Amino acid sequence: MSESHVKTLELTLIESINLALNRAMILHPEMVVLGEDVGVNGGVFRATEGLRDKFGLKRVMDTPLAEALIAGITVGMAAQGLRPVAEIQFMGFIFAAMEQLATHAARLRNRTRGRLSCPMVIRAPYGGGIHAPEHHSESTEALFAHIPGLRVVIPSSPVRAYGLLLSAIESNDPVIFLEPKRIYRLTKSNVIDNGKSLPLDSCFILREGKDMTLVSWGAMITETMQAAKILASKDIDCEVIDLATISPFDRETIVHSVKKTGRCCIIHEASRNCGVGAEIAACVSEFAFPYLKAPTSRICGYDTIMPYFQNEQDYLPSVEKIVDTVVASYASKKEAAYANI
Amino acid sequence: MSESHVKTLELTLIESINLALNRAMILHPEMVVLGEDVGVNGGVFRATEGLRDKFGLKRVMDTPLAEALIAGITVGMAAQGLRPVAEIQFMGFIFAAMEQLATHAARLRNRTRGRLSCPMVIRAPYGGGIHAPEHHSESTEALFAHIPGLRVVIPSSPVRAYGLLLSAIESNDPVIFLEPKRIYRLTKSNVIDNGKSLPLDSCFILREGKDMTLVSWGAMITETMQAAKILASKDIDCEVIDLATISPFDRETIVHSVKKTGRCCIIHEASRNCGVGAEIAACVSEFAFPYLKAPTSRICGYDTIMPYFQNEQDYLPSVEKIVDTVVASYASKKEAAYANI
Amino acid sequence: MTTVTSNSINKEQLNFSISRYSLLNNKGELSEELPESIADMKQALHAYKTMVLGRAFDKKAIALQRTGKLGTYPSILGQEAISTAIGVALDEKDIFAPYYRDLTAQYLRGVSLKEMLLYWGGSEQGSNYQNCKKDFPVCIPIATQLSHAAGAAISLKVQGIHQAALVTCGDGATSKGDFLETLNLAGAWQLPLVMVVNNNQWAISTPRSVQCAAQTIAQKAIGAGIEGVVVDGNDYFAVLFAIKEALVKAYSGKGATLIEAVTYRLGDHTTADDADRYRDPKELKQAWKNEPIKRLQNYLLKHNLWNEDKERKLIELVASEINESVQAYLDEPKQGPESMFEFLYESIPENLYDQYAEAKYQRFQTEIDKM
Amino acid sequence: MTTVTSNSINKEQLNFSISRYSLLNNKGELSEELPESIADMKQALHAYKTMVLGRAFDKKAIALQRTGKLGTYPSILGQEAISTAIGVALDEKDIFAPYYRDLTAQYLRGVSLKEMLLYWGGSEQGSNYQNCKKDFPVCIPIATQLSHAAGAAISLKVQGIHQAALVTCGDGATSKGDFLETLNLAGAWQLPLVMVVNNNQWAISTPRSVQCAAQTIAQKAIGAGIEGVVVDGNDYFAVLFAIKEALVKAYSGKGATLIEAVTYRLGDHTTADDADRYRDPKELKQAWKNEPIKRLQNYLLKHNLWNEDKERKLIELVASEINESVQAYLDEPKQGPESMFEFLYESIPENLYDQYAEAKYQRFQTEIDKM
Ligand SMILES: Cc1ncc(C[n+]2csc(CCOP(=O)(O)OP(=O)(O)O)c2C)c(N)n1
Ligand SMILES: Cc1ncc(C[n+]2csc(CCOP(=O)(O)OP(=O)(O)O)c2C)c(N)n1
Ligand SMILES: [Mg+2]
Ligand SMILES: [Mg+2]
Repeated sequence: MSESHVKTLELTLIESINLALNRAMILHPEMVVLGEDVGVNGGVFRATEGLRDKFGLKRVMDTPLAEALIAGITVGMAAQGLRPVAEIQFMGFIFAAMEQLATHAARLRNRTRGRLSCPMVIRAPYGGGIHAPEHHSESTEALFAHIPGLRVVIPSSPVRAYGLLLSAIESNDPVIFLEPKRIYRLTKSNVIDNGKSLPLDSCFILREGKDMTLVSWGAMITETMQAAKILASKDIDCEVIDLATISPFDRETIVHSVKKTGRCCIIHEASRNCGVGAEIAACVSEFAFPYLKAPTSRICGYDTIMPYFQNEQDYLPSVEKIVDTVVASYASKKEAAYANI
Repeated sequence: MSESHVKTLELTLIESINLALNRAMILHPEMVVLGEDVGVNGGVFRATEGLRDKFGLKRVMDTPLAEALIAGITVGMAAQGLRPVAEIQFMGFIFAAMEQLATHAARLRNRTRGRLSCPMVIRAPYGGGIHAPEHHSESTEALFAHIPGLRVVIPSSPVRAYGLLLSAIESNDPVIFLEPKRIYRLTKSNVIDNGKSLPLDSCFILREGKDMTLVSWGAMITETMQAAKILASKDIDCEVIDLATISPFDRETIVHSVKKTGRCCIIHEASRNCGVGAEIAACVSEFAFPYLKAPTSRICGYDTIMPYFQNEQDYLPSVEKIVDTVVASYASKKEAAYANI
Repeated sequence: MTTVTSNSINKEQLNFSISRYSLLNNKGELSEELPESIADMKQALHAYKTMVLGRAFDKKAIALQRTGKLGTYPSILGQEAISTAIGVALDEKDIFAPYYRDLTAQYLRGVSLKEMLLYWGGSEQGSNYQNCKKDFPVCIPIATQLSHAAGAAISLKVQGIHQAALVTCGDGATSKGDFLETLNLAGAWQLPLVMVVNNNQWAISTPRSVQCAAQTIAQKAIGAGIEGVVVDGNDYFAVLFAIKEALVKAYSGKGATLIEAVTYRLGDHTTADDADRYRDPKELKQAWKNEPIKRLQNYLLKHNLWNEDKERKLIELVASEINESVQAYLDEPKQGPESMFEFLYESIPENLYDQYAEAKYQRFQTEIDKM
Repeated sequence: MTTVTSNSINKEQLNFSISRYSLLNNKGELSEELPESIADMKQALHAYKTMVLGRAFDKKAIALQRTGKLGTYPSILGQEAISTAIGVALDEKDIFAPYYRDLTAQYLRGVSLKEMLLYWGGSEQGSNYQNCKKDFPVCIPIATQLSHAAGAAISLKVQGIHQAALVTCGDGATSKGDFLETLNLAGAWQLPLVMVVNNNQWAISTPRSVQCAAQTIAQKAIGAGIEGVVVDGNDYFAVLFAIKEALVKAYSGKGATLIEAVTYRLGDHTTADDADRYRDPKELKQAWKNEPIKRLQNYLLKHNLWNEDKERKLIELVASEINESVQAYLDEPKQGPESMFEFLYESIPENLYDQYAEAKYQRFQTEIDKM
């Protein structure tokens, strides 16, 4: 693309998703978009708005209401020359697609020793905070992260959404691309429509710091950054890492950071038990143990069902909770341990 | 039951499952059994053998081939006065049932504020090592452990299989009961058919020790116990804990043990990334940090797809690997850390 | 089974059929006399009143949503006859598994308007029905309620109870595996189950034609070996008749029925939707002509069972019942954070105690702040 | 559409049909002349030979399993005609999505016996087909292959390629949501897709009657608005004709077909099964009378296209091909542990390097030990 055609636009996260889809449709003639209501309606969040008019019926397909089918035909198309990008309307409805994703999307390459593969993306809005009915506020990224063969990616800003969605589409591996709907329209930032993708094996250091490593992703990056600011005013200098590629993840950068700060705190919206935070905490303990000055803590959604919206704020980790936990963790001394060694 | 009727039998794990099902059918007239081939055929592993003859067509139902349906009708039956125990033929085929399990079984009680509930059990053989075709060797307990509202239980001996299955059936919560098929017929032990259930919130200390806590479950308990024996001969005295109730789990006993030994190693067959081992490692780090003399290590299946059976032994953690890891971990000094504190 | 020649070889034809009918036209005229089973005029009047109430509540709910006092709400506009007929037809001891456009059926089953407001207002308390304790709550994951109803029907059968389970879903739902798995089981096990499809022509923006190439949805019953029926879903009497027949069949152990009730969604999919983006306004205008309430009203007027005066009074009564319910809903205190833990398991597992305590403390903090 | 009176009100009947046919009886006699499209006798001979090979391979595979040289294996005994007709009918450029009883179709597509042995012998190498690179591998999770084939058909349609996708499954598979979701889509999108059901009367121990109350499986097509056909699955010519018609229809953009091929599973479900536990031996004995190979042989003998001498030679040739393949399979070295990582992602992610290295080291250790 000639540089003169590159436009810079001030966009929300959802608009940058739309922009990336547009760009990818141009770059990849084999790409198709499919899902419930993605055509004329442009998706219930408008992620696919305008695509049908621009690229036609054959490349933008409204499917029947059947998530297992959507995932299954996506696998079939991906194996046979197309590059499908399917939308699951809400992550809470992705369960019916699990069999296809776990037993086929994740495995076709391995099963055929590379003969067939699944260059496909499953996009789904995820997470709470938008006052939606039941099942519209889930964060179950850990379920997909535990399935070898899948990639799980979550952007946390318009710029990263653009670059990561492009790379997800370009990847020849199946990617579960989860969009934090709470921040779909929260802020705008400048996105350069240059078709450049971001790496799928790196996390992003959003703020450098020396006292404590905060690892988060998705919408919780907002609260995490706010907390980091407040903590700075309390003389706790936090390094904030956006995990972004949830699986496979960039262990090295995190471990490196914790080796520097000696402390780590993971913040995510999903339930704590067997969440992705557990994996990071376990890795930190395995790979940075001698450097740890305090136990790694996790600030997560409770191990409960995401409540209906009257109570969803009670469930979601707050800035205050992050600040309090970090302060407590920072104050905790390691000395207690010495006696027992 | 009068004590005079209590029989003691020498049984394999699968036989004790069958015994528990028989006993529970007698104890609970509202209990029914359903699944693919559970009737005349008695299940492909014979877990339900004889039940149909004894309890009739109405209480032992062969279903059509549809896992989502099996889970869905199980929810419906459980909500309306029955106590269904459904079999999913192999855990690799449970994915189609995920939507019903995650969005309904786990939630019906919470959703109706206790008005309706799901006293149900989903039984499934799981794990590798029996030379089976693809999808017949999965260990995906972590996926269910991450879903609040479900209970996940895994027995590792005939006696515990009997007692835990009874308690799973008696529980008014939905229980995913995973049976380690590799040890279905490995050994026999004395099972007392007294109808007594085991608690669903306790792990089992299978061996006491002072140097290192080994946490495992399911079939891997076999290798873990063998390793503990070898390690004892190398003067490393291991405490072996069978997690058994995978979620919610008995954190206290584990943390207590690690506080005593100062070291923890978790052994499981499932892939490492976001596996249940990560949760335990994270908890150990959170709750026993000052007592830790070495990083908590995890000995797991690789983060790959369970290979076809020619290579399954390459995937499964071996006794040797457990021994080597524990020895290395035991030798690792904490001193390195001091410099950085 | 006739033998005909097609292409170059002899093929035997296997024939199947479903039935279709309506009774009441837009003018309120019957095509034939009402069968006795549905000729009770007190019942018809009650149904009419319920439909009027349903529509008024619907309007109010949308208004509440627009002013931030309710969450996303799915309008039942134009589809009142189906759900009302269900509510009228069902026996108290039958088990109902509704979908999210079953306001009037649920109301007739005893779910209070306040409970419904609580539900759409984001509180789990809304599904803790006080008056129909065994009915299933509203089901959000499309089509998954069908197998619950089948489970309920199995439960009845196993326990030897001669009642039925009735379940509803939309036309879009018929594309999802659960619908067909359940249909198939209903046939194979001859379940006392009635499946009613509200075919309102749309699944959000997806028209009926995109869901399925079959002429009718009812014909899916053929593949399961059960009876399929198409009725005019804006014809209260036809729907009621179909459901009553299906229930009688179920009670007597003769198995399941699939009923397709053809109607039209006159509103947006939900308050979060804007149907103008995808729907031809002409189609909408046309559809208004067939709407069910006016039609039943015409019938009642024609038979001197109703008049303007009664209508005026009804509207007043309805308004006051709705207003009272809205007030009760708005007055209902929000549940405490600890409620997240209290219905999760039968009792709170030990390793959740610390989180539970934290949530309780959270509540305490909020209350302190309020002081 | 006729109008009949049922119960107390007038109901219009909507009628639908599917067709059923057979051509060849057990004695090898045709009920009518073979249509031109399938009258090629060279092809029929080739099909016969393939079926004989299939049955011999099947026997060998079971023997290998019994002696610990193969894993669980699903016998195709008695079902050879269906899969063979598929292999004969398909064009090289069509896309085939098989299930696990498609030995002969896969063989005709170019999958080698060695590859099949590797597959059932527990090696992923068995699905790395050298000769039909776009075909899907055998699919284990029941019915999930159907939507892959639909995806392939969409891919053909989007790319404007006038070929078809063909997919198979068993009778049990037709109860699973995927089957019906795919069938429905095939109709709605008029896909170039042929769905062939091997109705062998059993799903492990579950008889056809427990799966579904419908008279035929083919009638499930009615609910999706597509054509449904029942053929005698032990009649090679009938199956071939049905598939060829369906393919021509698909090539010309006229949509999908569901073909139910009625046969009988003469063996156990797999080598892990014991059908004596649940199957009436009389039923089995009866079913043997209809088996497909003898039937086609009778036809060929009757038309002097085959004789005892040729049969003897064929059996020898087949045995030697099978033995060679078995040897090649047994000689194939086991993959190294590191192979687990090599096809997982397009390239090995950085955070798996340590595990990959460990697996490589594991291999090294094993090789050292072998020295
Ligand atoms: C499994 C699942 N997928 C997607 C959705 C999102 N969704 C809610 S309603 C709806 C359309 C339903 O259409 P239909 O079944 O015709 O019912 P209607 O709303 O028209 O009454 C969709 C796609 C959902 N709730 N559940
Ligand atoms: C989703 C799923 N559930 C269960 C199984 C276990 N299983 C393997 S074959 C089979 C029966 C299949 O019957 P059918 O579809 O009639 O095919 P057939 O084996 O008779 O050819 C079952 C239940 C499976 N492979 N996949
Ligand atoms: Mg609809
Ligand atoms: Mg079969």
